[in-house]
Amino acid sequence: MSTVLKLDGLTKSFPVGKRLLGKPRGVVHAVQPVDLEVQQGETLGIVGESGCGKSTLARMLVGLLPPTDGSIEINGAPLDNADPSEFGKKIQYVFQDPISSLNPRKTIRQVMEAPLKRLHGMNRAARDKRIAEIFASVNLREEFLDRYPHEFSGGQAQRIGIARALAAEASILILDEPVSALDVSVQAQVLNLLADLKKELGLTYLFISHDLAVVEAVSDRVAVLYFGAVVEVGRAEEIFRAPRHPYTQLLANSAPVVGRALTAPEGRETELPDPLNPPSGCAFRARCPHASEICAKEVPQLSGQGHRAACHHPLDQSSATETEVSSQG
Amino acid sequence: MQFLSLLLRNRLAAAGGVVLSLVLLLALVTPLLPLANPDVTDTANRFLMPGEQGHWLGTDHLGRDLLARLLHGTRLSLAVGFAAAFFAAFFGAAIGIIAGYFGGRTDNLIMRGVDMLMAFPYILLALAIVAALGPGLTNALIAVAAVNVPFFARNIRGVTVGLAHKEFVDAARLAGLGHTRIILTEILPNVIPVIVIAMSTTIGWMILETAGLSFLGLGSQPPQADLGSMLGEARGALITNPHTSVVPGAMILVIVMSINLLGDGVRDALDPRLRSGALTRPMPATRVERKGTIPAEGEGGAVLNLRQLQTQFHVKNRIYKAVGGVDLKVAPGECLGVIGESGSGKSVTALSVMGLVASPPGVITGGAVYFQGQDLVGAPYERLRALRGDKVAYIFQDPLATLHPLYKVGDQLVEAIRVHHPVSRSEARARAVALLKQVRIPNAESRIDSYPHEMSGGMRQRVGIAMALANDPEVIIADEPTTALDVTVQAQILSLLDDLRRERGLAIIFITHDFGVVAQLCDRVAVMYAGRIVETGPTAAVLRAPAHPYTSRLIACVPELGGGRRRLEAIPGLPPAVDRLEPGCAFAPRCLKASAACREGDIALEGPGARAVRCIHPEAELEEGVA
Amino acid sequence: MKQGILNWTRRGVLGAGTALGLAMSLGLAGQAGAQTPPGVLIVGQIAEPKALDPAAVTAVNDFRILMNVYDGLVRYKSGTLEVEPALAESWEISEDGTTYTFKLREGVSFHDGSAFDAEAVKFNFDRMLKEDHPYHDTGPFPLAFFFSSVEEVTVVDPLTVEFQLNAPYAPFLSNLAYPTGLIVSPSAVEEYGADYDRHPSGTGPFTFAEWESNTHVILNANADYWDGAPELETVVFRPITDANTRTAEMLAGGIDLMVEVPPVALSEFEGDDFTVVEQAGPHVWFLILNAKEGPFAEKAVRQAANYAVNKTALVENVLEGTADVAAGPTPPAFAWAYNESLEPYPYDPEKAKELLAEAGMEAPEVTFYVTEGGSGMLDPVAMGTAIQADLEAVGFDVTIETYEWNTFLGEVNPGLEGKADMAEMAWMTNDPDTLPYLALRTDAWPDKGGFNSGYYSNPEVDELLEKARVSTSQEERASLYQEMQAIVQEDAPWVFVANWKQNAVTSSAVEDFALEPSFFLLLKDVVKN
Amino acid sequence: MTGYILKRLLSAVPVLLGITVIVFLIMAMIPGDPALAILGAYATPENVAKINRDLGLDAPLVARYFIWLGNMLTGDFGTSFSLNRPVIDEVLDRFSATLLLAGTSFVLCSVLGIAAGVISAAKQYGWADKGITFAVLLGISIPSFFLGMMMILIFAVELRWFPVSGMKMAYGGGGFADVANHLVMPAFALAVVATGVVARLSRSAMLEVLRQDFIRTARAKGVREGRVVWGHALRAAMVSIIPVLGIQAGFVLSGAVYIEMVFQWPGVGRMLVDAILKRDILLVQGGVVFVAACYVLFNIAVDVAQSLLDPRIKT
Repeated sequence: MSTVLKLDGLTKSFPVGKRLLGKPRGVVHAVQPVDLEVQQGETLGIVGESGCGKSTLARMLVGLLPPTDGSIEINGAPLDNADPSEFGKKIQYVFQDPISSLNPRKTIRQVMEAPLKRLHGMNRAARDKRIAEIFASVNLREEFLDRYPHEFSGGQAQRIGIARALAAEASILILDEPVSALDVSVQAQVLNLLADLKKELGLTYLFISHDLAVVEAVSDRVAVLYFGAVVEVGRAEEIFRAPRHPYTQLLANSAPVVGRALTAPEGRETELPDPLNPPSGCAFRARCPHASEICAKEVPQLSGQGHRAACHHPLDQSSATETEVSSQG
Repeated sequence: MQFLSLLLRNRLAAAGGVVLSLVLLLALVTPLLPLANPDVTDTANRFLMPGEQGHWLGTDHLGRDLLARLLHGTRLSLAVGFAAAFFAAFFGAAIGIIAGYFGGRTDNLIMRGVDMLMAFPYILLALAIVAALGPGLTNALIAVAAVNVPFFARNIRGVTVGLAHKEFVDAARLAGLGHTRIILTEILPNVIPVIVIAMSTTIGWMILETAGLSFLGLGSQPPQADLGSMLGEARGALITNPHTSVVPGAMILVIVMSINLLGDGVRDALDPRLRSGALTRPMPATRVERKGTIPAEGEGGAVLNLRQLQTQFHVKNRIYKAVGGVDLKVAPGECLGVIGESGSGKSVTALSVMGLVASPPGVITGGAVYFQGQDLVGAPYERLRALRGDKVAYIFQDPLATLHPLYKVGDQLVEAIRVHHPVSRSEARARAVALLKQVRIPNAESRIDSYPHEMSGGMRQRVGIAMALANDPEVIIADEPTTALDVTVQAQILSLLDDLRRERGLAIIFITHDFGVVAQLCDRVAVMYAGRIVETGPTAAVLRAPAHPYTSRLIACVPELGGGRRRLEAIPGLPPAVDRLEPGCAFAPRCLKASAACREGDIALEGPGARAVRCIHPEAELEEGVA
Repeated sequence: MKQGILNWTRRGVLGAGTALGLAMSLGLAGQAGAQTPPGVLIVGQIAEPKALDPAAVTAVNDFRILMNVYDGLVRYKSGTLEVEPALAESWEISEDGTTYTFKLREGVSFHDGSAFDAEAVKFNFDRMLKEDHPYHDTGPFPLAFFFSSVEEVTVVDPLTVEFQLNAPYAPFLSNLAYPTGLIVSPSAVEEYGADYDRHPSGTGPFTFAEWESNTHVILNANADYWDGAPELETVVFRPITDANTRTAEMLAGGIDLMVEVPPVALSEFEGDDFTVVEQAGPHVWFLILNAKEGPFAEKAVRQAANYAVNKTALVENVLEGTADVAAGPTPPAFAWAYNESLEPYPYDPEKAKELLAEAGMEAPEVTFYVTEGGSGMLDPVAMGTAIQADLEAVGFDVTIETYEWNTFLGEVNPGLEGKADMAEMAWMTNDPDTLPYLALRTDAWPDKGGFNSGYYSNPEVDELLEKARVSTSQEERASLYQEMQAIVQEDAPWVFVANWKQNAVTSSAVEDFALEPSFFLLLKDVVKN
Repeated sequence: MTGYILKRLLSAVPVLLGITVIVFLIMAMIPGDPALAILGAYATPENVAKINRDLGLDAPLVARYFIWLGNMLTGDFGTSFSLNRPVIDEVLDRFSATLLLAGTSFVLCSVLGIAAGVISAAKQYGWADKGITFAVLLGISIPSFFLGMMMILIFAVELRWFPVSGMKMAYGGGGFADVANHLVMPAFALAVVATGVVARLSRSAMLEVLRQDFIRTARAKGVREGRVVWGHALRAAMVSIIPVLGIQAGFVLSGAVYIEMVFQWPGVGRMLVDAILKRDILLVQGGVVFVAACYVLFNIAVDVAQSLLDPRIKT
């Protein structure tokens, strides 16, 4: 197993209140320095609530947003998005909203042909053959090729989106909430398809979602994002069963689960910190039942082996999710 | 083709199109028609009335045949109007697309320039341009086109900015397309309809503007005349010989009006929202067209009792049976969960109760809704209104969209109270603060003056709940109230609702697609599929031993936390379209147990006690569940 | 019959507008059309005056007001273009024609109370002519060159003033009668400086009361006028630039008197409610022909053009009889200098074709400058279009280029060479000398600062004009001018088209109104009931 | 809010400077010599040169621009040669007349247009909607100058309900009733097109808003339909109507040129047309800059109104 994707101190900040001249009024750190490694053939799940920076991270990975700082390495080579036709062959993206990621004025064939033509310079016959192969692999009928996007259901459109990503023959796919717009019965279809493809083609996935159960079900490892920073990374089966970061625990306790009684897992300040005016130290401390003085002073760093958490007071490995956190902390 | 048929279906647009084609045809064949020479003067026979001496429309101040001049003038006016619109659209679109696509400094620079040009009342700019270039039709054309460029540029830029951030543009970039190619193949095809709409709705205006410049004597030069200069020349004889003014004036009116009619038609046909009939205004209450007998309420005890409720959407020739005969009831203090995938009809059922299904296209076509024993379907609007928000309150899904963005949340609460109770503003406000406190909004006194956008999603939904509680309702219908929220927030909202209903003895109908939520909150659950309830019963019993294959397979699809990495169950196929429902069980095509009998007749929802299932081959024998 | 149909269409329009009318009648159905009180005359002017300082203005429109506020040393005798005493009771001209001595009227004072005397006269001319005069900067005085021959104005005694000319200059007296020679109050100029043009003070029959920009100029009667108090109490001049609106106002009773009635509207004023007044004036409407190059370099072609244009049809139909056919370069209004024996070129398209054939011209191409309007231009676009049609009928190939008046002047005055073959033009002058001297002499070619834009040149004509200018005898001048007219008509440097008969309409409440050949509007004796 | 207004005012400065440059350049491009216009038929080369010297037109272009701009900043817009009057006096006189006309029309078109649009949307596909839609279509299709001409013919000359032209009676007029009486026809003729545009836009904005979820919320609260339409929906629709009103103000100002011609209203539009034709450069420049500046200010006011209406706009 080799590292195919390596993020080193990847950071993104947006200036706020731009002026015509001079400096902007403020800066929002959408993504704090993030270090992650993804191994060949692995699925890394990234989970977090809205506004935690997961989409920003994803867009940086595929070169749609330039990072403010840090580096991205693919197969050991730094990512260079100067030439879109080279770049597209390395890494591809599957969008959250399957319909709006397809140009409403183009037939599916035109959509599918673009990467084949631009990235691989195939001639017409080769393209037709390749499209047929890809469509077969994602269980789509070839008669769909001459239709327009609005004629498809969400699940079908998402398969088309996956097919397009496959056409580029990149080995890394960034899946940005690929099933959150789909109904559960269809969601399972798509997730299973993704799993099959990965096995067949030896792909590496970065799977981004807000749905803990889905992430857990598809991922080898999971990274939990909070306020633009990775607060915990660990094996999928461990991370929610035995979270080390209080935030991960909060997430796990919040997910509605059949058979668990309804409780408000949290009664304190529930809102995310103000991104324009971030708190000192740990961003979670205002919501954290274990917060202490040091939490306000120092930003905790990821620590530990394998299962790592960025917390000054990590939870005991043995404490299970069933341990309810007192709401008044 | 679809575009043409849509266009033709619009009768007014078609009429406009016919008139315009006639005018265009006339203009095209004008040189071939046996008309008098439009420029030959005959000063002795000036100002002849229509019909005199073979001049169908009479003659002008130099004795020239008005009909000939009118047709030749029409040719000119049309040519100039179309040309001006084309050039304005072309350059405006080019500028707009470049500014909108590249954004940043390019955009800033271009748009400042456009702002500058738009800061002039356009006529001044046009006049100045004509003055600088000299009078003449070509120069008038240039001026009219030039002053309209900024309008197009701004319009197209706005559209392009929206498109440039669309995901399919990102996708194209990832597919290896460069900027030029993206603009040409991704942006342009999507902008062209907008350009066409803008053009079709401005050509008439352009013709008016050119006519205006000609009217001022800055356009066409004699003896040639467009309609504007004809009107300008005729103005001198307005009082003595009004027909010379009326003829070109009426022609301008006819042309511009037919162009506008057609333009509206083009816009309607091209605008996807209009195409889907989405721009129709929902009426205050859903239309009711009940056929057949009205089912009786049956046994009492329920505060709200839906009997055989049917709601359909009538879109053009299609009938979507969104709700196909639903029976539901909820007793005081009870929480009923209604679960289903999108398109299953769960929200429509909820909205039908108080006649809130958008209509058109929604129609309640059958069944009854008994509230405290009285049927609300077809009740007078005023009765419905009096109950809405008072006895029966709603909580909706996306609190950002469902709160009025321009009113402070306090005002919205106060309104909800005062609509039903004649209390003073200050009293209502005090009550609003109390409500906000009840839903555990911190600093309620200051939060009351916030606007919805100043609050987080969770806070907004609390306001939504407070609003539903404002008049101490008997029933709350919550339509996916937590779907748009993050899990941590969802958990809080659910626990709040649970507390409230226990404190107040509220009846709640809770619509959701999430089994976890139903399991935690609801006493009973009803599972919907394709507009009908396929299974119902006490929540615990149904979840433990689902009877309908759909229920059981759906539960299996949902990944549960803590299971680690695994393969998920999936249901093959797609939910059926409710406008083409086959007889029999709607789930049959996806069901592993389906037999021929499943596809035959109607299958009843039956079962012992509180449990019932609509299936010939249930997964398990039903046992009477405990509510 | 025609009248019947006409009324019918008007009804038709009326009917079509009824729906609109119902909507409108919700508004203020007002008391419009209320008659103005007796003694108050409302005049529909063609434009807002530029200034009420006679030395500063050039437009007939402004003269119409000024002539009622000011007097000059001399004035035109009513109904003629011959001078008679006004503020000067009498004058003498020296033998050599260079010294004019005026005896001034006694006991006249300006409206501001200051006295009119020889000092005031000197002040007026020095202000215009001397760059070092303290009030020279209250100008500019565009027509000061009317008096460019004046070398010095000397006050002999309070009631005697002497003008010393640098050369004999026959038109001097008639220039004095022109509005540029009207006398303003020196004390008012001293008081208001550059603002004098909005605070006029003269000696005339009416005193200035109020000028509200773009709305009206109001004059009140000067009860102490030396020539008898006027009949009217008040005159209101309303600028209504658009002829059509002016007509509508006249019909609707909003004004009592309108000038420059558009020819097409004249038929509206038949009947008892209105009186149409006409007066031929020193105006000539012609086409400048480019005699230097192109088809019109040939005299025969120029004559062909004169034969080809149906002038009778133009004046009777296009201009609805508001003009007479012109015979030559001098209008008949200068009765003493007019050559009665000249007959206009007849309308003879056959002759025109013959002449063209003789000259070997087949379908000569002609570029024709037409203006959109301008002082004295008499519906130039319609005229130009009709002329174009006439010329094309005999074989010319005419292209019209239309210009706004000032642009037009900018194109035409520097000469037509290289640009055009023909241009519309009209002149109104106060002396038979002016037009031919400025526009027909060889020394008046554009490059020499004149207005001979068609490059006509005939040494005989040059000589006749120079001679007439320095002669002090009207008889001698008359015969020189008459000879000149005959030669010019034969040479046909222009197409002579029309002499304008100025018109005005008054409501039936107005009496004793007459137009002057000078085109001035004199309201002293007008009565309004 | 004050800060926001200040910021907007500041951002208008470069726009205004740009406007002065555009106007100046266009006027410099216009052929024809103002001296000719002053001198008319008596324009000899010497006279022309002298007048040009007097008017300062012999200086180089850039110098002339800065002299003009500098003077203007001190409030000196120069003197109109064709009117012999300080430009600023004339412009202020004329502009106040235009303001009365255009302002009345603007109020008319806003009130009538929005009301028609709201009614039309609320009664979608009903008779009121059809009637309004047709009237609106007619309104936006008729050339305002033609409408004005017909109105004069019918209501002034034939019926004598209203005066033909001008802003007040030439003698003894000027009172409120008199001016109002003169204002009816031109204000109406001018408002027609804009009313149509506003009504169309209000209708579609209302239809858009009436489908929004928050309207359903209001109905679910039991709010009366009248208040739903004229309160909740209209208020939200105003967010998209107000910018159009801003644009319409420009259209009304432009349309005023024709209406002022037809009705001889002593307004700034007619003045500018005359001034352009007469090559009265200073008058054109001053007038255009003044009008444009007022229009820019008006648009800032529109933006401020918008931000007051819509709290989501960051101020």
